[in-house]
Order: sequence, then structure tokens, then C-alpha cells
Amino acid sequence: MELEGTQELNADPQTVWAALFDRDVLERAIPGCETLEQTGETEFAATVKLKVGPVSARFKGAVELSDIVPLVSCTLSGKGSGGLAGFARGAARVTIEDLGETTRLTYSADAAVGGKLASLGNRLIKSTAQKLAGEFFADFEAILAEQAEPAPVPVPAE
Amino acid sequence: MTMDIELTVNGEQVRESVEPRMSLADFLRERLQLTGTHLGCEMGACGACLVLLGGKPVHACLVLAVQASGETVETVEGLSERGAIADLQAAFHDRNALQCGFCTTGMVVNAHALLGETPVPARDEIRDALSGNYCRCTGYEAIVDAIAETARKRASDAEASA
Amino acid sequence: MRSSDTRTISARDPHIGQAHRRETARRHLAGRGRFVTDIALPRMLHAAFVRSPMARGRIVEIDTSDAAQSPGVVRVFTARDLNPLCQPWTGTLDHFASMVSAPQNLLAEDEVLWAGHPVAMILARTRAEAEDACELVMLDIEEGEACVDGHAALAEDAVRAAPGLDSNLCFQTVLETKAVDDAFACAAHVVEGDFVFGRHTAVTLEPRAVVADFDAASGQLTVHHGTQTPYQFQDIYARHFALPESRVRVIAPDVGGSFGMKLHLYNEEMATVAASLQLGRPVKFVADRLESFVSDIHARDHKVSARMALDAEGTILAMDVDDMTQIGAFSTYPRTSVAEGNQVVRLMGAPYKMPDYRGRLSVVFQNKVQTSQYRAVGHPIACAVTEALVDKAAVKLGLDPIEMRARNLVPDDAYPFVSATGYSFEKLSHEACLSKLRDLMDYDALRAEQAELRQKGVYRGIGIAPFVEITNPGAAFYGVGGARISAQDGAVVRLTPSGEVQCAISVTEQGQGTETVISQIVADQLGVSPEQVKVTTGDTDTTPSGGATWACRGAGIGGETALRAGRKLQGQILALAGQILQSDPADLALAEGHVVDANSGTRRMPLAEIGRIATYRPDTLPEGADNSLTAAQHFAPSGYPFDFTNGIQASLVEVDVETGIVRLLKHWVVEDCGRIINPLLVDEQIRGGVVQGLGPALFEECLYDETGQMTNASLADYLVPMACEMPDIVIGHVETPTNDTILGAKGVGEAGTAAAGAAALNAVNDAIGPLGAQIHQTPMTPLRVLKALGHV
Amino acid sequence: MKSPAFDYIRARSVAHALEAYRDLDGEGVYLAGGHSVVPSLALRLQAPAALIDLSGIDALTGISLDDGWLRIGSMTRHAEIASDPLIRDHARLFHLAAPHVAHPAIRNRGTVGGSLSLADPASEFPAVALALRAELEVAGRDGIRRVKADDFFLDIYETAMEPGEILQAIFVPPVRTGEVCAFDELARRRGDYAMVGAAVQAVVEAGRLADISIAFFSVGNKPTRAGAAEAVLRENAMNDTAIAAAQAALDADLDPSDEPQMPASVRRHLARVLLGRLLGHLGTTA
Repeated sequence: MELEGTQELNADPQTVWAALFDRDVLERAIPGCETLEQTGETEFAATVKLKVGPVSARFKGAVELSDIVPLVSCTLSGKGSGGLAGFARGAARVTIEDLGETTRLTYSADAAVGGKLASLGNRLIKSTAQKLAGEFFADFEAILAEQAEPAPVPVPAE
Repeated sequence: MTMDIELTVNGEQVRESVEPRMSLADFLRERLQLTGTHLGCEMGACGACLVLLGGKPVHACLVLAVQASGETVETVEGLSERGAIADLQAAFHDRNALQCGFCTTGMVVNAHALLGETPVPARDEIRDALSGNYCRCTGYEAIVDAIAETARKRASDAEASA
Repeated sequence: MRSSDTRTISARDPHIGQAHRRETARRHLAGRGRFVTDIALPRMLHAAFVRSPMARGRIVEIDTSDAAQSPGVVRVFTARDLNPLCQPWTGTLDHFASMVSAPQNLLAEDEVLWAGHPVAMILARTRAEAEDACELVMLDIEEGEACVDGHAALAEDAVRAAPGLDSNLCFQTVLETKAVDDAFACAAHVVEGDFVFGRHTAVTLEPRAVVADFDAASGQLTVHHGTQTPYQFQDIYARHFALPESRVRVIAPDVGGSFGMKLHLYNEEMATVAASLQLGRPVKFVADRLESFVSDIHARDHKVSARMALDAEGTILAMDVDDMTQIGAFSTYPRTSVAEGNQVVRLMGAPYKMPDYRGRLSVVFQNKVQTSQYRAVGHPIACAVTEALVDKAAVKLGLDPIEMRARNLVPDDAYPFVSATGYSFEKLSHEACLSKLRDLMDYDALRAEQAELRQKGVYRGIGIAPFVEITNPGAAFYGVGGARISAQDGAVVRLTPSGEVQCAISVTEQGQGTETVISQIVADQLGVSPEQVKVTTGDTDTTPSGGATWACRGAGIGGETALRAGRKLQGQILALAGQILQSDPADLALAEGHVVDANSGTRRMPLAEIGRIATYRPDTLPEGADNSLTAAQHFAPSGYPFDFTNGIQASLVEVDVETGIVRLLKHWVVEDCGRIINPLLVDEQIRGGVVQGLGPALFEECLYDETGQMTNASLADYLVPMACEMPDIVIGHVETPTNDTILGAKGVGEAGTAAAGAAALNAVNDAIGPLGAQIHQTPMTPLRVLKALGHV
Repeated sequence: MKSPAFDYIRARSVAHALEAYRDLDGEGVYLAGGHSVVPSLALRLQAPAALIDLSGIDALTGISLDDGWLRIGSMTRHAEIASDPLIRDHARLFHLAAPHVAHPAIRNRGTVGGSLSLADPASEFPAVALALRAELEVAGRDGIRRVKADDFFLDIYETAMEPGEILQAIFVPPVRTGEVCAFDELARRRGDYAMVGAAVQAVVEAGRLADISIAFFSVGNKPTRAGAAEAVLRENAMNDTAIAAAQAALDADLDPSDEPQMPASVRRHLARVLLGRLLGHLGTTA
């Protein structure tokens, strides 16, 4: 299952890049994240509670950043097991691009689910995954905006 | 946790203590040994577990036993023993409208309810009423025939006695 | 009936051929059926399984400590504890030369090979508690690459679907006549197509269910098992758990649908028996619907490339077929997963006098649920490919589809006939069936209506599909390959002290009406009514050993067994009556519950009197008289290796060419199953079979994603045929009894399924053909129809 | 397939239910008809600490007319939606849609409020609520508020209700002169989730469409108003040209996801076909 998206962020590439590696930012941005524990420089152990309509499952797993090209791109991957509900895993190639005032973040993800989630969720899995990916990057943006507040970024006049 | 429930099943008052998670179907089958209510999918997609709750057909797998407390339940055993479906049963038997018999009880309960609401349904109305009852053996035609025949007989009997 | 050695069924057999009702049906209508799912034994435990969520992977760790502490849990088993109890099983047979498959055992040991592969077993007081504990088993599986597509699996460097395989090829064979290439070289026309037949599955409404009860004190294992083949399982349980066969009893009570799916060996049933042996308590396992979808055998899953050569007049010269069938990580035990493909390549072109043929079969492993025999093994594939090509040829030649078939069917006077694939047909009736079908459906009027509606933008199609069905197999089917699958059946018939009849027989009942048919046959041999014949089936302790119910053998082989047993008992009764009445037994007969004078029909004495004397007053019999009123008989088919049957089907559909939705309007079947014992039951077998063929033609498909996950494993997403979508089905008969038996009956259970999909496929192509569209894939989903129409 | 263990609370009133929900600290689930919740429990797709059964709350039942507005209590069962004469006359789209919801026995238990609250993108009733421009009355611990259907459905299984809020009733605006409607769906089998479905309501005045609302379901993450198509049709005569233009405008309205079994392009195609048929039907009934 392939997902794609683009997000224009009101921050410079350095800030965006740093946020991608920031445990606190990730913890807040990952939808349903209950705990995120740093286990290595670019590795984390996560507990995530997903609630989508009639499905509500707690996943235990790992989040990792790899294939790092500083200030350009990295792969953000995660996998988790939700017990009888099954498992989910995904890897998003994240690319950032300096647009001067803003930064464009593009992601292209490949995600898969297994077990009961896969066998029952056919009708809704893709929409749900898209929604969760969207939520992650939207929250990511919101957090950046929040962090940027003390030093206001000039806003172009309309 | 368990909860005390009290309900009427096939005309008898029943008092039991159940876990809230127990479905009405499991309650009927395991507690009351009313094994004529069958489980085919446990998610409301096959119709094998249909019983009458307050006189209307419902999936016993989608109702919790605790939800049925205070209600009236009738199963195929009850309908059969009080003679309410004798003509339907005869028509199914005569038309060989069943094979393995696993869907049959749900079919009969549903057919009984249908004829209560629509005394002389058209063939496509019968098929529509059975749209949630899965039968792997018969191909459905014989079942539709048996229900149509029962309706026809009831109508002509009613006319004759009028 | 006159006592004689005549080998015919006479007009004096008053019940064979009659539409008797099924007495057992009354129990079901009252909610008094007794299925394995209904059985509860004292101290019974419930089993649930932890399954692999991945299609392929290596088990790193299974931590069951929390699960073992969960309320209600009695034991948690993993492979380490349970597998040593069982001799592993391997789904290969000797007559499928050089086929391979890895051995299987109860629970996955190191590797998981499909999503759903059981890895741990929980035993608890209730199923709910067992499921609670399943959630607490910590399973660490390192995901590996899965074999998903058959073509990719055959690549040299493809990962192997199971450990120890040299390649993912399970079996390969080629059938070929000498002149097949010449036929194509000199053909006036060649038509061809690539076909895809989706995976589907049986979806019996009662899931698989077993209650195993081992009594350590007596060494007795009793297994209540929802199966078609109790004797096969008695043998398997005895051998694989090293128990004396006589200490293993398998009881198949009411079975909520089987269709071939319930005669295979499954991990869960074996593990349930193993757990009972280990714990000395009854253990029950009932597959829930989700487990059924990822553990019941699936069916079909073929990719077929085929071409057909014809001369200028439209005579079929040859077919050249390549079938790839995709079977999962193992070949299923004990029948193998090769029989399906084997029948596909052998049934191609079967109704036609086609002289030349080449059929290639490749059976390929993948990391999915195993496929194996399901109703009409191989038939729907062979029939759909053949008939689609025949229709293509008809279009090419500008011939009407009926005319095209009339030119090519094996003539009714050409028998015995040997097909290009090597099958020997005793006597079939294709021409008579075609002619009857044409009248039954009023073919010409339908064609006129079709043309008229097309002017109004309504796209209807008519599809025709003749077929040949394999029934009543002899030992050549499995026995020669080394499988302990009985080709014979047995019956014990006895006269009770009150003059009624009991018949215990090895063929089983799953609603087809086996018991009714047997009662009719036995009744006619003993001059009683079928209601006076109590038939017992499905219990290895109380019925004689036999093959039971598969491959349409219940009426043909079981019925012949009952007939011969009945005649044997008839001889005993008449001999005894002769002694009591001081008459020559040859002058006596049985009719209407009496011993009668064979010539005049005058009643001489009631059967009840025979029973009374033989049972309570043997002292009054002449010295040396044999008072036995029980006869045992076994029968194995000889003569032709199979009794082939034939028939023809037609489907009328309407295609909504904007939405791709196909509506089934009507269906016709003309069928020749030889002697019809009970027309009511035969017709309903055909109707049910047709719908089991139409389901996969339009709706049913096990969908998998690219990682080997089945993505529609529930009854909300896997679309079974339901009442609103299925058509009424008109049935006609031609009767050509086999001369291999006295009874003359052949099988009928698979006839409906064999050609229904082919007829529907041809009907859809007939509807959309004028728009330049063609579809070669089933199920014919709206998406696929729209693609064929170029909307997508 | 047996549910995990949970407690069961039969709420006596909306206030009692809200309180029970609060006490459960996010681990409670409301139970209306139960025909989505109970199977998801049996499938162990969720494990709440307790179910709070709303079916005994009088305030959530009843169908009545008030100042031209039709009030439908959220616990009204699908079967009543199909048969109630007030609904037939004052919220005809609900009447037309109800027989398409699953199967008869399901309709005997399922509730309209449960369906709207769940907001399954393939459900019929959310689209009907949109097309009717219904307003949804929601009770929370801070009181009662009314949300327009247009603002209610946010995303897949996501509504404007905050966790713990309860849908009390659906309010359907008064019937207007010249009002016509049509409902249909394309499903593979009777009662299945539709491949595409739509509800249309319009007001015909002197041969023109004075107003129209079109709501699709099963075409994206939520029931969707086809605003661009509506704009094309509004104030226009209904003819083949207008219908074709409305069909073309759907591309801007709908954003179906691309799935292996149903590519986005096919869903768009089916939506155009269905809209054409519904508008044609509307034309004949107008």
C-alpha cells in the first residue's frame, strides 16, 4: 500500500530537520503515541494506541530513522505488533526542500498490515493509513508552528 | 463481573447470572441448551442465529444476553413446540428446502416473521427478506418455493374459513 | 420381488425412482439437529489457536507465561510440547510421479508458512477464556519474504515457500497425443485465450468442528468430527498417534455442509486429538469464521493458457493447454493438492470428439492457505476454458453456439469412446441433452428476445456449456498411489424382531439425502416401505468400513452396496421362510411387508412373523435351519475406473454495461446421472451445485495483498451467493444407467458446479461481445467487466 | 470469536450515560443498537472497560413534528425509519434509504443514531442526513448543541462529536413545496456496502431546480456533498446537457481512494453513472 503527501512548513530546513529527530516532537506527532523511548541515536521504542472507528488496538513496536542524508532526506520507519489484532509496519521516505521562506516536506510511504487487521480491514485500511499519515504531518507542522512562536517568522502580506 | 438477568424464553421465565460479554446466542445454546440457534459467522452476516426478540427476528450473535434482560425471546424450538410453524416446516420438508440443516432454523424463524408482516409476499420479496440468510447447500430456490407455498396455503385456508 | 439373480432393476421396484422426502429433515426444521458444534461433554475443555499474522517468517520466541496464568486456562501448548505426540504427515502420492511436499506437523516449529499458520494452542474452560489467553501469548516472528504469485515462485532464484524444497514446483506433468502439433499446423482456425480463475473457499455454514475425548483408563479415543469421511480419520488418528485402530472411534453426526472441504487433514483437528490424548479430557475445537477463512482449504487458483485448433467447418481438431495451479505451502494430506490440476488437464475438451490434445500441468507452492479438493474438483476450470474457446470459435466461424456444439459433441451412438486425454466413457448422452436443453429453454425465442432488447440498449447474454463429470471412482483414484482411502463401501442390513429393517452403511449424510436414498434401495430389496428402513451412518463403531462420501460416490457405490446387502438378506429371509412354510424359496418373494407367493402375489406370512420366530422361537425351526437375519456386504466398483456422467447447462444474464454489474436471470440444466433413485433429491443437488458454481463465477474470491495477507477473510467482505442474486434453475433429465452395476446409478453432486461458471462466463461474453469486449477471469466483478468494456 | 470481558451499564438517562462515560476515563463505549459495536468486540478489535447501553433512555426515542421540523430520536431503529409515516412524509430520503441498509434482521436492531455517530463512510444514513441538510442534536457534559450535518462528518469514522458526547436526535428541516428526492446505490449484492451510493433532494419550481443537494457515500473518507455538481444544476432546467455537466463536475467534488479492488477512476465513473440515473429519476418524478 503506497501513500504520498506533501506539506509546506513555516520553518527553515534546519528546524524541520531537527524536529524530525526530536523525540518529543515525534512523540506528539505520531497519532495515538502513548510512550516513545529513545533506545539509540535514531531508534525509539513506542507504544501506540490506535483508535479508528470500531477498531481500537494498542501496538508495541519500534520507530527508526535511517538512510540519512542530512538536511535532504531520511527514511522514517515503524513497525508494531497489536497482539491478536495483527501487526502494522511502514516506511516513509521523507524529503525536505528549501523554498526560501518555507520548507516543503514530501513523503512517500509504503505501509503494510497483517493478521486480523489485514483480513478484516480491506475496505478501510488505505483510507485509515492515509488519514494517520496526514495526521502525523499535520501535527508535525502544528508543533513546528508552536515552537516558532517565540521568534515570529515574517508572514508575507496578503 | 457477572450480572443477573431475567427474561422469557419460549414462554418460560429464565433467571441466570451471566458475564456481560456473553452473546444471546451463546446464552441460548450453552446455558439453555437451545442448540437450534446456530452460529455461522458471529458478526451478523449469515442469519443462522436468528431468533425472535420481542417478536422480531434479530441476530442472537449481535445481541448481548444482558441486553435481552426483561425481554421475550422465542427460538425455533419454541416456535416448533407451540405449533406456530407446522405448515412452514411441512412445506420445507415437502419441497426438500434444506440439506445440511445448519441454516434452516434461521431461515424458518425469518420466514415465520416475514409471513407475519407480509402474508402473501411476491417471490422477489421473499428473496429480499432472505437477503441476509446464507445457505450453502440448496441454491435458495426450494426455500423460496416452500415459503411461497406456505403463504399460498395460508391465504387459501383463510379464504375458505372466511 | 422375485428372488432371482437378475442383474436389473425392474418396474416392480416401487421406491427407486420416487421423490421420497427426507425424514431426517424434520429434525432440522424443529431445531433438533445435532452437530459437533452442539456437543458438550463433561469436563470438556475449549481450544483456541494463536496464529501467525505473517505469511512467512521465522519464529524467534514464543512466550506463553502470561497466557498460562490467564483465568480459566488449563494448558498452553507449543510445537515443542505437542508435535512429538504425532507422526508428521506428507501430502504426496506415488502415482503422481516425483511430486514433492514438505512434512507437516501440529503446530509451526521454526517457520510460519502462511498467515494463519497455528503456532500455539490454548486450552481453557471456555472458548472466551481461551481467546483471552491467546491475546497474552507474546509472539516474536521475524518476517521473511513470502511467495505470493505462482509465476514468480517458479523463478530460479525465488524464495522457497517451505523449508527443504529444491524449487517451488510441487508437481508437473504433460499429457500429449502424437499429432497435436500437426493439428495446429494444418488448422483453418485457431482460437486462444489466457484465463485466470480466482481462489475461493467452501464456506460451509457450520465451520470445522471436532470434539476429541480420550479415556486413558480404557485406551479409547472417541472423536466427534464434522467430516464426510469418518473411516479415513479413524485410520489417520490411529496411525499418526500410534493407537490401535479398534480403539479409535470417529463419529460424524449432523454435518453442516462439507463439499470436500471436510475430508482433508487440518492442523487444528490433529492438535485437538493430541491435546485430549495428553490431558485425558474431552477437548473441543470449533473454528470461528475468521479462522475458517485462513485455515480451511481453498480451491482452484489457476492460470490457464489455452488454444484450440479447428478445421474450416468448425470441427475441433485439438487443444493445447497449460495450467498452473497454486496450492499454498504444502500439498494437502491425504489426497494431495495435485488432484485438482490433474483433473483440469484431463477433462479439457471432454464432451467433444476432439482427436488430439496436449495438456501441461504445473502445481506450484506459495505462502497462502493450502488449496485442495472442493466440490467438482477441476471440472469448472476445464469446462470454462473449453467452452470459452468453443464460443470463440463459433463467433469466428459465424456459427450459432448450439450448432457449434452439435457439430462437435461425441455422438450418442459412438460409445464406448476414449477421449484425447485418455478417459474411457462407457455411455454418455450429449446429443440427447443438447436437444432437450434447446427445448427446455426455448432457445430460439430467447435469441429473438435478446436481439430485440439489444436495440433498446439492454445487454443480455446466453451461455451454453456441456460437461462431463467424474463419479464413482474406483481404487485407481487414490488407492494405487498408496493412500489409505477406501474405494469400497460396506453395509450391514438386518431384519428386526418386529419385521422392520435396519441398515448400517459406510457412506455418510451431509444433507444430500444419502440415508433416504439408501432406505429406498433397501426397501425395494426387502419388500418394505422406506419409512420401515432405519439407516445408520457416520459412526466407525456401528457401521462397516468404507470410503464414505466424496467424488459423488454415495448413491452409485453406496447405493449398489446397499442393494447387494439387501438382496443377500432377501435370500436369507426367503430361505428361512421356505423352511417355515415348507416351500421352495424360489417360489417366494417379498412385498408389502410380507413373504408372498412369487407368481400370484398371495401373502404367505408377514415379515414380523419371520422376525418373531427367528428371534424368540428358533426352537420351532427345523433342525439345522439358519436363523440369521443379518447380511453384510461390501462392494468395490470394477469395470470402468470411473462412472462418467454428462449434461449441459445454459445461463441467461443481463449485463449493466455502465456499472459492470451482471444479473443472473435464469439457469437451465439437463443432466444424465444414470438411474435416478430420487428425483427430488437429484434436482436439489443440481440446484445447490449450480449456485456453488455461480458464486465463484461472479462473487467469491479469496483476495490477497502483495505480502500474502488474505484481505477479505470475513463474511462481510468475502461475497458468498445469496438469495437475491441467484436465479431460478430449470432442470431436465436424460437417464443412461451404467451397466457396471445392478443399480445403474452414477453420481450427481458435482454436475451443477461443473459447468455453471462456464455457462455464466459464456453468457457474459455473449452479452458484451457485440461491444468488442471479452472477459477471461472469474469472478467477473464489476471492475473486471468495466475493464473488459474499456471504461477503465 | 468471543468478546473480551467488559462491564455493562444500562444508562437511565443521558446525564447518567455522560457521567458513566466520564467515570470510565476514556475506556467506555456507548452501545446503541450494538450492530457495529458487538461484532467489533467479538472480533476483538476493541476492548473497552465497559459498555454503556443507551437503549433504555426515553429522551433518545420518538419521532415527532415540531414547527415543521421533524425530530427523529437517535435510538430509532432502521425498521421504524423505513415504516414510520412521519418519516415517509417529512424525511422521505430516510424512508427510501432504509431498505438498503444491510438486511431485515439487522434493521430491527440497528439505530439511526448509532449509524450517524459511527460515521462509516460507506453508510447510507450519513449521506441522507447531508442531503436533507439535517441538524444533529448532541448532548455533552457542557449541555446540548446542534450541529449542521455539513459540519458533522469530518473524516473516516470521525464526527464533530467530542469523545463522550451523545447524539440525541436528528432534526430534518420542513418540507418545501416542489420538493423531490431520489436515493440509490450500486452494490454487488443486496445489503452489501455500496460501491457508490447517493442521496439527492431538490426543489422544482416551474421546471427549474430552485435548489438541490446531492450527497455521496462510499466515495471517500466521509459522506460528501457534491457542491460543484449542485452548483451546475441549481437554477437550471434539468436536461441531458445539465446532467452531463453535473456528472463532469463530480471530478471536483469527489476524492475516492485508490484501492486494488476499486481504483479511484472506477469509483468516479460509477458515481457519474449513478448521478445520471438519479437525476433522470428526479426528472420523471418532478
